[in-house]
Amino acid sequence: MIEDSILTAARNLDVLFLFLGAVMIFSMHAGFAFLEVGSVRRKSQVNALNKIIFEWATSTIVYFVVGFPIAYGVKSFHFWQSADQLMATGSGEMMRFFLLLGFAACIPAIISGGVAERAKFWTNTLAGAVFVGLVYPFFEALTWGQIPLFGTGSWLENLTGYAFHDYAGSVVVHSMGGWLALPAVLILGPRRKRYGLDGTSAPIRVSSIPFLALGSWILCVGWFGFNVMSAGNLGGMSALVAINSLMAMVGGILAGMLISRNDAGFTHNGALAGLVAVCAGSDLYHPMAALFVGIVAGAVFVFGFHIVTEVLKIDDVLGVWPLHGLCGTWGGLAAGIFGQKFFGGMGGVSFVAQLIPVVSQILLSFTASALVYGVLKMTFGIRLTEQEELLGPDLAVHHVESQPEEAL
Amino acid sequence: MIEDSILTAARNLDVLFLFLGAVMIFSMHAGFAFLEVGSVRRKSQVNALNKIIFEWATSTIVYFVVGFPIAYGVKSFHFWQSADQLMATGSGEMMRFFLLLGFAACIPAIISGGVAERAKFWTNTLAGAVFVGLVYPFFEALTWGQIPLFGTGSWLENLTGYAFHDYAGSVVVHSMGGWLALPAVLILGPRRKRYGLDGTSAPIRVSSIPFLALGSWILCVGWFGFNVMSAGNLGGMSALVAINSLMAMVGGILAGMLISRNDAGFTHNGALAGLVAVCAGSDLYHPMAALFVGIVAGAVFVFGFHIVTEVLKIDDVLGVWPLHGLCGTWGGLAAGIFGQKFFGGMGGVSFVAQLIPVVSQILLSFTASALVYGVLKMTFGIRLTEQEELLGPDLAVHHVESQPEEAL
Amino acid sequence: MIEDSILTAARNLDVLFLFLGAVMIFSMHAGFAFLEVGSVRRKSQVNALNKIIFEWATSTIVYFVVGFPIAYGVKSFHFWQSADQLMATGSGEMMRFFLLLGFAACIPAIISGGVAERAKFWTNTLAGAVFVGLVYPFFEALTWGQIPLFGTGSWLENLTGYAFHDYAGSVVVHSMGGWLALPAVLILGPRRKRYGLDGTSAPIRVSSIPFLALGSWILCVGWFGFNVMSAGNLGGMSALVAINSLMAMVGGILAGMLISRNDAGFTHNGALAGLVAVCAGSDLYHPMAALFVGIVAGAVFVFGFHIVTEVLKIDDVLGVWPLHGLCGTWGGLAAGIFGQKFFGGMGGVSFVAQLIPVVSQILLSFTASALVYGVLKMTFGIRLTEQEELLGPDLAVHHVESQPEEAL
Amino acid sequence: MKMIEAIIQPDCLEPVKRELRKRDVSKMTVFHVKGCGKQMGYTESYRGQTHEVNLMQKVCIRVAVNDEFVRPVVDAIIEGARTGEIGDGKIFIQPLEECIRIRTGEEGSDAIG
Amino acid sequence: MKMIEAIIQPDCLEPVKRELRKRDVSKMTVFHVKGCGKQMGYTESYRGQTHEVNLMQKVCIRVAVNDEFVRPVVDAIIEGARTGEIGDGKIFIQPLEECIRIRTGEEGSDAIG
Amino acid sequence: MKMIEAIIQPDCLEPVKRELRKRDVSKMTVFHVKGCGKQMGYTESYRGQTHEVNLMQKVCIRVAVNDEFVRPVVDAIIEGARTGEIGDGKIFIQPLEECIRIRTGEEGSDAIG
Ligand SMILES: Nc1ncnc2c1ncn2[C@@H]1O[C@H](COP(=O)(O)OP(=O)(O)O)[C@@H](O)[C@H]1O
Ligand SMILES: Nc1ncnc2c1ncn2[C@@H]1O[C@H](COP(=O)(O)OP(=O)(O)O)[C@@H](O)[C@H]1O
Ligand SMILES: Nc1ncnc2c1ncn2[C@@H]1O[C@H](COP(=O)(O)OP(=O)(O)O)[C@@H](O)[C@H]1O
Repeated sequence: MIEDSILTAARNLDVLFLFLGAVMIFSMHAGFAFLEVGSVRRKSQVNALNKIIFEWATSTIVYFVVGFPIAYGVKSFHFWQSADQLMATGSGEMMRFFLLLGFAACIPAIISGGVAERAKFWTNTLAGAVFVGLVYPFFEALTWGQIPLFGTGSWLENLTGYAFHDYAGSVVVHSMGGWLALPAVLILGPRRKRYGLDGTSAPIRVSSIPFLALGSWILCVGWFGFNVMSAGNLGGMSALVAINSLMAMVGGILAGMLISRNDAGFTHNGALAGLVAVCAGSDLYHPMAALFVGIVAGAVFVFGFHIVTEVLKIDDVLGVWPLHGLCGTWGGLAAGIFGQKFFGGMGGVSFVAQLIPVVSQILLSFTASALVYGVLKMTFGIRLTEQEELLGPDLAVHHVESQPEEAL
Repeated sequence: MIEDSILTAARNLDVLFLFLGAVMIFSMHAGFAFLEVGSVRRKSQVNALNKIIFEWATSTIVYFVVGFPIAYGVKSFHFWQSADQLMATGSGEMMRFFLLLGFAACIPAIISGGVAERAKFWTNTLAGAVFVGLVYPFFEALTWGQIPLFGTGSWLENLTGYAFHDYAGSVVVHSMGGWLALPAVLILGPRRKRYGLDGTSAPIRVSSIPFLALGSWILCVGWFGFNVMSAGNLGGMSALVAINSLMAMVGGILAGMLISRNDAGFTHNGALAGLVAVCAGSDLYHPMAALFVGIVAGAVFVFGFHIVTEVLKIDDVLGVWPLHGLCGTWGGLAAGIFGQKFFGGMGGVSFVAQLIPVVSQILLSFTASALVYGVLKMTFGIRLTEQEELLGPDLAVHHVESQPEEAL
Repeated sequence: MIEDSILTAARNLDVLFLFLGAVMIFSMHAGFAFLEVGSVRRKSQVNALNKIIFEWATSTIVYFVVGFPIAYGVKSFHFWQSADQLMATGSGEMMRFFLLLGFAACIPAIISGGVAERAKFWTNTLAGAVFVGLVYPFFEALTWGQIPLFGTGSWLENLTGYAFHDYAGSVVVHSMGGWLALPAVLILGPRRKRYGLDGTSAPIRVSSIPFLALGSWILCVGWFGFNVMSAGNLGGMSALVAINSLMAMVGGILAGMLISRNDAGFTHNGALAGLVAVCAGSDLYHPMAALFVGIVAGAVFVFGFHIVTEVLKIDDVLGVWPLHGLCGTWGGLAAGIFGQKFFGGMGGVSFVAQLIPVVSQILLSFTASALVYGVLKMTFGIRLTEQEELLGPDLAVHHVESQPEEAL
Repeated sequence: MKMIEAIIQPDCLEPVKRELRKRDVSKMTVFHVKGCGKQMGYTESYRGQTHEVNLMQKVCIRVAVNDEFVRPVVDAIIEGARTGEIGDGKIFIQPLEECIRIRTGEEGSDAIG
Repeated sequence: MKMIEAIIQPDCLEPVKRELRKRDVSKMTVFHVKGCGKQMGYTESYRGQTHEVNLMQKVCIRVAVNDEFVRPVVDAIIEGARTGEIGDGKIFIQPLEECIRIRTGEEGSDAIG
Repeated sequence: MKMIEAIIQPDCLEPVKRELRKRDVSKMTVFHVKGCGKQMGYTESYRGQTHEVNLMQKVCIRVAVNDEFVRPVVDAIIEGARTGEIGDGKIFIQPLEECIRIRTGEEGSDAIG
């Protein structure tokens, strides 16, 4: 009897644990929203807000109906079961859905920052839904889910002796988000007047550092839920994950600030770069290694952003490809290096077992996005008209300015 | 011994559980504040902020001294006990007080949005205190507390076979808040120049969509504590509540956005409409039913707001009557419909057992508020002078503008 | 076996408990940032943001490498252990580090508000690092750590019969922060034109009440983690701490609002004053005593701020000395009074056992800060040039305005 | 040509625009200003420190017109902005020597409309 | 009648208002502007991209006066706004042909005060 | 002396400043305005209530110059601000009777530069 009640309590605790993680991750989406609000022009702020909240809604529906079943099958949690059946068998599973939805919904939230200020609202939402419903869950299934290609007990583990290790989604979530964004940004083209006809770069100033910083802070705080609650249950919780997340974030801040010589945008995004990179191996690293991984991520972001927007002249507004794509990729590979015992890590990883899935993911994401955005471009169109862009998406699409009272 | 330590641990866990809920609900009040900051004119922003934080303070005192005892009696928790007695017997009870205070304090926070920009600060605070101290706890006592009228083992249960089911306060908190606000808004009358003498409507533009959205996000995140921690203890926690809250919120977002054709105000308030409506039956619905309840709530809000402010010409600034009053009422009734097994729900509810308390609450709230605001109007006055309103409550009452540095 | 799994579960729960506290305290630093953003001029907003996040990063490194070992020794947690050793023995200890880092990092965050708008970025960061690495941990060691001077089983306990009681750091954290800030503010001198040559006071208007209020709300919410999770483990958690924190906060709000006649700055800082003061004895007071402690703290802040900035003509921008220094000191002493059984408290404290450490801390902090800022002034310089200050630190140091798009 | 400048209550911008449109004037430049006139100011205080503030929120409209349009524009502004209360504002008329349309380079009366 | 316009340092608005009041001038219109003059600008950079910015925050005061008030107003502004440092600003005086009080319809010198 | 005022597209401020600098004009005052001209407005709606808005974001540049500088300044503005699209804006030239440098008290043409 007492054993029973202990078991129930343990189950409840796991549900609570997942719940706290799910809510923390949900809160991060407010962070995505404000990071974008601050990083775009004032005429695109409402668009950022509406986009993030609405894509959360569409992601919920799509991931519930299609995505989650693709990734994990329909064994324990079908939505055609009645409520009492769901409660009887699927309590933990439902909460896990909520947590994992928070991951999945990052995909459109990441892309959003890249295509900001000029993408058509509805076709971009549609693209996001396709990714959350099909592309992301497919790779999720390969890594954490029901298709035994990269995860524990998979083909890769048989091949290399080690499964692909992506504890909290450097690759599955962030790298994928970034690499899905890249083709979108390329196909859309830069914002009006972002680059001159002669190729000169005319940077567009952001609207608000405080909102940008608010977004970054919300993301940083929620991220601890993202990483630590990735354990999936209280028993699996690891203090190391928390400390390593902290260290990598700190590394990203230091690098972002110092390399950019006090740039507020790079500093606050540097924190995120560190966190993106640490996800994969946060349960493996020695804290000092995590710090290093974060520092490198901060540097990757600063230089990456410069190269992307100034050298390659790709108008990735928030720098989501360097931030999530490159730092996520770096994080996936870093787990295979600094996760090794040689670097004071926990071991159980190999570089090759990281490299193969990382590269596969890049190919998959790039192709899928090129396809989806390509088709959408040819059919409905993916870009606001010149006139709409000039007016700004806030007025053109949402019929309101971000500070309506100020309008004369 | 081990059993003892397990029991202690379980008790501690319940206290932690309540604590997390209490803090999440407390944080929602920041959400109320910023929702109002964004939805009023700039000259009323400071007033919104001061009002919400100060009414939290007065609510704490009043609910501690009068309200909580009215609702739940003074058995386990008197404030004239010494600290060690409180600790010995009332640990859980104290934390429950904190959580339930968060509910109670929603009442003035809801009203605040309706009477914004023109209500006298002090008389409005006084009215709020009366509601938190007497009116709300009375209905709370009927439903969850010591007066056996609607709750488990009550007259109503004897009558209809089912107790009134209001899991997280669609009716007790939100509907009551909304219906208390309505007479206040009516008695106050519209803001200066809101409607022309000939009855034309001259909508007043809101100050800031980002602050409005920030408020909405804070509310949404905290709301998961509001609903899930309504369980009262870890053992009672239900994953279904979390998922249903999610689904209803999503339904509200979808409806708010699609019906209003991308209006940012309706979208971000739509999320809240869904959450208001789902509270009552969040532990009963099938997730798909919760989605539907949320969609309807979103629609109720959009159309309700239009009818109230444009057709009925009631200047309910934030639309708190449609948002909390109508959606709360809808939620109370919906629990009696979609909570049934027929709709895949958990059952144990009847429409009649919902209808009677819902209607009683409306009558109670409307009368109480008409009385309180009526008496206040005749005695101290409830409205700023014309000159004060023109200047704005920030300067007239709080002697400062929201951006003092900008002032010339 | 079952006992084992229970023990493991209990350990995990304690780690979770610390984690939740650590994250809540971490989130408070966003609160520090926005409180300062709102309370300075627009030309110093970016500086506030960069300062807080960067000092969090430097504090992490310094406290990890030097501070934490000074305070608690290197028994269970050395950073030269490998990750698996850390996991095996130091899981709880690592998380405790995260939580206590949140405390330590308050030191520069507090000072930041005093020296705002004119301190040199780099030397101020350096000073902060010295405090977090050496001064703070030293006093921490005396009170909670490895040097048996004030804590349980210490010289002081032998002397007076009671150990120094500072449950959540009114003295160790806040008073120290405030008293470290005072010499810095004095040595820096007031902002340009803050006081006329003839001694007239020309108050400088703050930029944004909404951001100030946002900062205050974030701090208030996180503070419940700060106080409640100071327990260190789930078993030690006390509902009384939560209620007393609530009550003192409410007291501070009431006093701040009523004494200042509706001043938004005093009201929102009053909440913080109450929370600063309650930390020390939050586990001891009767709720009504906590309310009183909070009311006094609110009053101390309002009058203290006036005296400091208007009478003594010390340009403490956010009033951190009255807020953290004076209210923290008051809190330390109040624990020795209202913690007594005579006032309905839990007892186990004496006024003398509070007074000695409180005074020692003041002497230590004041001297240390005078020394550090004195030396820095004579070497690298601690103040922006006149020209830089005129331009504002945002442009002079961080090369960007807080709303870059607005710049013409 | 004249440059007509009016300082009006923010609330009155809509009616003024409407009246102008009625008279076929649709070109104008508008911005927020603070004004100080007969209308009383107020006292501001923050953290116990008092400022006397006597600047009220106003809107400034500038319309460049050919001479024959001066009267209609002034009438339109008065029509739209007069509430009879203190603070209604002022209209200022200044000489305008030249007006050039940037897009085409047109000058003078042709450019104005 | 003249329209006097002064571009001054934001800090100097209070003293200028005080000096004007001393000379019985209390009507004015004020707004924020950015100015570029002898005063050096600064370099701004965000995410590694540099802008040269040479516009400093200034305040613009406009006072419409009858001719006999021109001197006192100019004096008041100089008194209040002169710090002797670069960036103190300029005063511009333009002709004003007509002034109308919207509330009463008064015109000319009567309307100005 | 003349006061030259130009209402231009916000995007064009940089090029205009560049052109002005080429012609040795570096003093100016700039502020945000909203303008309504040939350029179409748009419809705004919030919570179902529609406003017609026809004011577009513009920037106003004011440059006080001695007479011989009028042509170069006008040219510079046209050079920098002309895109050929509707909404490019206008230049207005008004007489300027006096200009005083606050710092030194200099008056007239000397003060302007
Ligand atoms: N002489 C003036 N010079 C500049 N602006 C003026 C002058 N007189 C009035 N104004 C502007 O007009 C606004 C309204 O003036 P006020 O005297 O309050 O209105 P009324 O004339 O209806 O009493 C003022 O706030 C100010 O901006
Ligand atoms: N010729 C001009 N045209 C327009 N505005 C001017 C002109 N000269 C100066 N200003 C305005 O006056 C402000 C102060 O001018 P500045 O030359 O810096 O001051 P000072 O004359 O004291 O050196 C400038 O920032 C600008 O706004
Ligand atoms: N008669 C006028 N009076 C005042 N401002 C004007 C006038 N005509 C144009 N403007 C200003 O110039 C801006 C551009 O005018 P617009 O007619 O749109 O450009 P274009 O002449 O190139 O078609 C307008 O938005 C307005 O601010």
